[in-house]
Amino acid sequence: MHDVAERQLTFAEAIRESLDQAMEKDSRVIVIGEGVPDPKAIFNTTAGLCQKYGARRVFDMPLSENGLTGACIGAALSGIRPVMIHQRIDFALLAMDQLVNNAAKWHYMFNGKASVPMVVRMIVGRGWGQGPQHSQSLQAMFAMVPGLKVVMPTTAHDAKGMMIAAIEDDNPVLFIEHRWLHHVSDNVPDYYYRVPIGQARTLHEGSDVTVAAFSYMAFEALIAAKSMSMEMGIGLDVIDMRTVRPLDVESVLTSVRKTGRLIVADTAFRTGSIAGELISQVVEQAFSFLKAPPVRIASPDFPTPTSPFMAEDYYPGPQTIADAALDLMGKTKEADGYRRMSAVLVRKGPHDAPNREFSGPF
Amino acid sequence: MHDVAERQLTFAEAIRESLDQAMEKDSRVIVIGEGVPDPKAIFNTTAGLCQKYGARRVFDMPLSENGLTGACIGAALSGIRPVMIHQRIDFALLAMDQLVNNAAKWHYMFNGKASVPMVVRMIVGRGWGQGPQHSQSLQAMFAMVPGLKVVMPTTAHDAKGMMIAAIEDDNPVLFIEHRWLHHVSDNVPDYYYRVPIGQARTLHEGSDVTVAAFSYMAFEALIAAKSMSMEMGIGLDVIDMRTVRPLDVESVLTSVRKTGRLIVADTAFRTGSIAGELISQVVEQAFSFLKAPPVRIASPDFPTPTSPFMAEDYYPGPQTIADAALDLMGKTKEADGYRRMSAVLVRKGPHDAPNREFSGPF
Amino acid sequence: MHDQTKRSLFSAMLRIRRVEEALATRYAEQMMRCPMHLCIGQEAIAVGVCAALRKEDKVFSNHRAHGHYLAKGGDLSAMVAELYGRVTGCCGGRGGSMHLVDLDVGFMGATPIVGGTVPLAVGSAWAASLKGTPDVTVSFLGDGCFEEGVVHESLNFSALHRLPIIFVCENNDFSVYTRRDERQPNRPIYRIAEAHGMPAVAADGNDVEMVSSLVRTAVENARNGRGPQFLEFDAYRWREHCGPDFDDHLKYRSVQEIESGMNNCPIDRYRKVLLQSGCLDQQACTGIEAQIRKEVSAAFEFALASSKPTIKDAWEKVYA
Amino acid sequence: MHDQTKRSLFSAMLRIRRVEEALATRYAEQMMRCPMHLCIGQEAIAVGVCAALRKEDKVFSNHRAHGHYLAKGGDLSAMVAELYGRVTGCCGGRGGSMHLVDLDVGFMGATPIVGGTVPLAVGSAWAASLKGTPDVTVSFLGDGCFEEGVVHESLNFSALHRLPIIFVCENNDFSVYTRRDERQPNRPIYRIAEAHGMPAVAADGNDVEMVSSLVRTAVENARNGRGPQFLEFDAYRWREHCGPDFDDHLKYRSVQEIESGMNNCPIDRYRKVLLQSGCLDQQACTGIEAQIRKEVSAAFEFALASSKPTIKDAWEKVYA
Ligand SMILES: Cc1ncc(C[n+]2csc(CCOP(=O)(O)OP(=O)(O)O)c2C)c(N)n1
Ligand SMILES: Cc1ncc(C[n+]2csc(CCOP(=O)(O)OP(=O)(O)O)c2C)c(N)n1
Ligand SMILES: [Mg+2]
Ligand SMILES: [Mg+2]
Repeated sequence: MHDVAERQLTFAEAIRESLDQAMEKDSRVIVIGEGVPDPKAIFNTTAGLCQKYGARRVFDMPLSENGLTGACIGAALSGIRPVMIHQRIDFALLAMDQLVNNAAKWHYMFNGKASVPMVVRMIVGRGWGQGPQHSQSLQAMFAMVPGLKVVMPTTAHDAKGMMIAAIEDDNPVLFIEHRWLHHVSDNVPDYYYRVPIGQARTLHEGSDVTVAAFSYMAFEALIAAKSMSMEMGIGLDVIDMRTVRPLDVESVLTSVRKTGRLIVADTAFRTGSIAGELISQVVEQAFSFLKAPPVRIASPDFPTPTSPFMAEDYYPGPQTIADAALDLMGKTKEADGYRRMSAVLVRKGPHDAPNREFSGPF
Repeated sequence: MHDVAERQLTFAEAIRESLDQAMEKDSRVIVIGEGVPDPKAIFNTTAGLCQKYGARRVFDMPLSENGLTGACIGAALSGIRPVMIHQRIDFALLAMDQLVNNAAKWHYMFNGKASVPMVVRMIVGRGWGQGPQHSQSLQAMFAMVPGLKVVMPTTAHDAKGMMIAAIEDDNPVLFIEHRWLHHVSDNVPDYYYRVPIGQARTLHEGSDVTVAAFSYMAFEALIAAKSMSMEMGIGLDVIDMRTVRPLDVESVLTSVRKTGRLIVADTAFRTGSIAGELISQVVEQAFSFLKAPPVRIASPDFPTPTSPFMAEDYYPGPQTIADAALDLMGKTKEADGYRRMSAVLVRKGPHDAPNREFSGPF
Repeated sequence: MHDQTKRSLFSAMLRIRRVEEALATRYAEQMMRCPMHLCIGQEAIAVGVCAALRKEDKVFSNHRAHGHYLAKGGDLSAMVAELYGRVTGCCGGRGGSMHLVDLDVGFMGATPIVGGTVPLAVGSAWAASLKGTPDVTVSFLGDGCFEEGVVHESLNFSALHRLPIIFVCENNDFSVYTRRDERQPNRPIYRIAEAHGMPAVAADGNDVEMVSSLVRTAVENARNGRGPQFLEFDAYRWREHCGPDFDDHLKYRSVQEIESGMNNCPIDRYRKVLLQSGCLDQQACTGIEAQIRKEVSAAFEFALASSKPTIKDAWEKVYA
Repeated sequence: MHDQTKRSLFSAMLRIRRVEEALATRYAEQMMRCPMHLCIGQEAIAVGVCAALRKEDKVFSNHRAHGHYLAKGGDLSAMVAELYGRVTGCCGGRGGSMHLVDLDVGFMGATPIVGGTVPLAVGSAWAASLKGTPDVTVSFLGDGCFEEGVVHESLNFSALHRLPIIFVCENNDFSVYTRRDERQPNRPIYRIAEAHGMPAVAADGNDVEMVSSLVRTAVENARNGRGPQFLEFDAYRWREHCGPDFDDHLKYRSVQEIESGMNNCPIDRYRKVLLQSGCLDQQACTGIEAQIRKEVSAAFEFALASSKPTIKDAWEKVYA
């Protein structure tokens, strides 16, 4: 699908390799975060870095999210290129002031005299009772801020390439990782490469319905697309958005001009999600191509409950996407192949742990 | 237009009166914020309260936005009803953690056993070089959080009634005030009354184009509507949204079903604004009624520059709204009355100080 | 201290230990599907503190909440049911281990954002002072909290307004796997509180009587308008940061360290003292164990027999 | 201290005073359309501190930045042009008074969120330590900052890593119109820094030589790997918190207090000392005044002759 490379890495391994190669290439790159050099090494994404690059470049960090974000900004202004890590994106709420008031605006406020080349990795939790304070998908909150870039790669290939692009970028880039993608593997070249920020990518081609999806929802959409195509002969055009700011609306428009139908699938709470923003932009620009109102698929508008019995039906999945696509096409559940498809889509493992049935490659 | 009452108060006076009456009525209500009892009294909106209710109920506050938000939450859990004030909404970024992780979720997380009845007043700055860190319109950032309510009244009448409703509400209510509305007056009854949270209100009736507007943009839309109607015979249906969460989509849908054309005018940065959310919801539900793609009017996607020469064309105004409405109707600037209307709409005073030409009542 | 008081300090600690051991054992069944932070080894602080409180006094806690909840009198069955995600759980299943509450006994809530409940505790004390009630509030906080700005803001505000609050720092020297000296400069924690203008004491958190008597004084001070009080207690976390197991294999702390931590077991120490003084005998010990065992299995039975919520329940109570 | 050094301390203070007086006078013309916080009365701190720094050393400042900027060697014309919102302003007009920058002289930036630049200064010192350069960083912060959690986080991190930073607290007892005793408990500010594990000193901020010599020692310590240093200086803000005027009429502070504050004028005091010691005579004084006057009017002329940006410029440089 992309660079020919037979090597398979998981998303987590790809992240680790990207950090390793970026640190090797550029001695200004440092990595800091709570637990970075500890035995669990941020879900193994920082394993070995401290041993290799030393404690002066690979840091643990006090529990001071706002202060350390500020310190990273100050270091970035002074020629360092920090990669900061939050094990849960929810902790970054403590750092909103520094991210929004300083990181996003410094370059602008000071007329371009200085810039803030830093990456903030933020991991979105899910499953096993993460609960209300440990599983929010806050991308829209950051993506509304001019001056920030926000990426959410889905594949291991993109995780590596976008991490490298993010580290090389002279702006603050928020790098949001969905925890349930960490184990998914893909072809990942072993060399140093970039995947540009701001470009979506088609994961599955089809001419019936456009599914523009973010992060883990792109993974779910791909599963839906494969089954729909196989069992029902329906073609989903699955666009992995990859970047949340700037949004690659152009790619979605191109697809919508072909299909006339749009689903946007996001990992966040429905209201105020970036899905709404994307739908709005598409409608503003391709109104006349739409055969039906666009559909948004997202989490319901309440905090994530901990109990597995409540969380079970909390997250939309491939079936939700497939059903929405059928709806958009005016088809019913009586349609040919629907039962077969649903039988394939049904989750076999526990609903609150990552799906191991499909674990790549893309 | 509403309750018959000849008395005129400014928005700022109406806020003051609402606090006064709420404190009088309910001894659990307290007011706290940086500068609350100082000689400037938060743009005079807290004047005299400390004298009347004493230093045990009307507080100054250390510069500790997150900590004091937490303290207010804790007090609210314990039977106090705090009204907390930030002179600039930008400072509330420091309190995102407490607002999002605790205030918004406490009632939910603990299965409804406790609730957080608090109001957070946050003032949006504009003009006179407020600059990048003192003039953000962050409503969408809060409005995307389930568990929070967010209001943005436009008229003095609603400011009072919604403040009272907010104080009586058992949930955390963020009360966002646009600084440039503070001097605008309206008929404000002298008694204690509520304006319900979550209901929009029509400020001007028309059947050509729906303008759903937030806060100061509703004020601007009203000016546009009056001139358009007078000079061009074009009817704008101006809906003052009043509440940002929950959005009163129903009122907008009703209007759009009549006009078939929608403008959403917001005070925020364009991308990720609540305007996008509203457009998306309207499209999802009233697609077939729309004669043209909806239009969003908002601030450009860069921080607010300080220099008056740059800020001059930063903010959209009545002319922007009128032009968009014409566009939607397929009319050009050659249309009858356009020049007369534009002549009326042209700002006479300095662009970076509030418009004193129209100062109410609504 | 009365013998009866001593015995209840002892059995309260033992009860927490046995509850958590049972949780640890049954966690492997994967029916308690939520992160869980055990306080095994740190029981003396929870028990010593809560023994000095009245039922009306308030407690706020954090991710490591079981001990605080139980010591304050929280309903055991509702806690176990909460871990099993059942409707009878103290949060109806919405919270799991990291979110406990029992308002009937003044346990106001526990949440896992580090430092997150500290200002809420201050607000609770503030409310008491505004309302003129005699209640004090306790904020349990780990050594990690002193890196979070909000905690300093909380100390400042409570000292400024002389609020009736007692901050209880459980210093177990770790935040997850990171030792304190990688997160904080070499200075005592209690000095921070002192600098914020409140009396502060540091002591051994494995001595339940000492904990309790220091807290008793602090509570008296706080209740009598002498403002916030600060107590720092050393402690040792025996098991992994999060989860039911021991974690020697991770090697972030030495076996010697773990052993010496466990040798300082607050329960064993106190049992020995009480046996020696005759306040307790072997038979009484057996009785207490049996009694706890019964209570614990009843709680698990209750939990497992309770009904399961559905997504329908989850739609409720977003707003009050 | 050399006579020449003394004279430059004096004229640096006087220059800041005269610049700000000119700003205050011309502010009424409403052509500087941005909020402005004058440091009149507090000049000794800015000057004393920056005199102890090298050009390569870094400074971060806050909303009350004019003095820091000028003392560090910031370009006067670019500052005045910035207040007039012109393209030649140090931020091209994007910032106004509350956002100053002059990277050529190590003035890294000033912004108005209270405490907002403090962690950035720490990051700058961290960078120096990572890169192995000998630069130190100064963070200017007001008494209000000690209520902001992020400042404590900054103190903690810099002490932990022994970073080459000097925190300079300008304690003018006020945040806007609120006195410190309504915001902080009754305890000295420098003790907070001490508790965070760094040497801390409090002294009179109206004595420019004392300021400078204390800072000189602190800089030497910081530069030589002895970690962060903390200095608290008393000061008095003469004029209103924000804006060009005096504010006696607001009555939040007594006329006596204002008078005694003004009687302690760091410039008058120092002039007297220098005249007495013969380091300065009346003629030299006049010469300095004249020189400053010339420079100031040139700066205003430059600003007013500079071209005005437009919205087109505003679209640029959102991203690097
Ligand atoms: C704001 C925030 N940052 C990080 C975390 C992740 N985290 C959970 S518990 C914990 C350790 C806290 O250490 P301490 O306060 O000493 O409590 P202990 O676990 O030792 O009882 C951390 C870092 C969190 N929950 N919240
Ligand atoms: C986070 C934040 N809260 C509040 C304000 C409003 N504000 C601007 S300056 C100021 C006073 C700060 O006092 P201090 O730090 O002592 O500096 P001083 O003005 O006395 O020089 C305040 C409260 C702000 N700019 N930022
Ligand atoms: Mg700890
Ligand atoms: Mg001050």
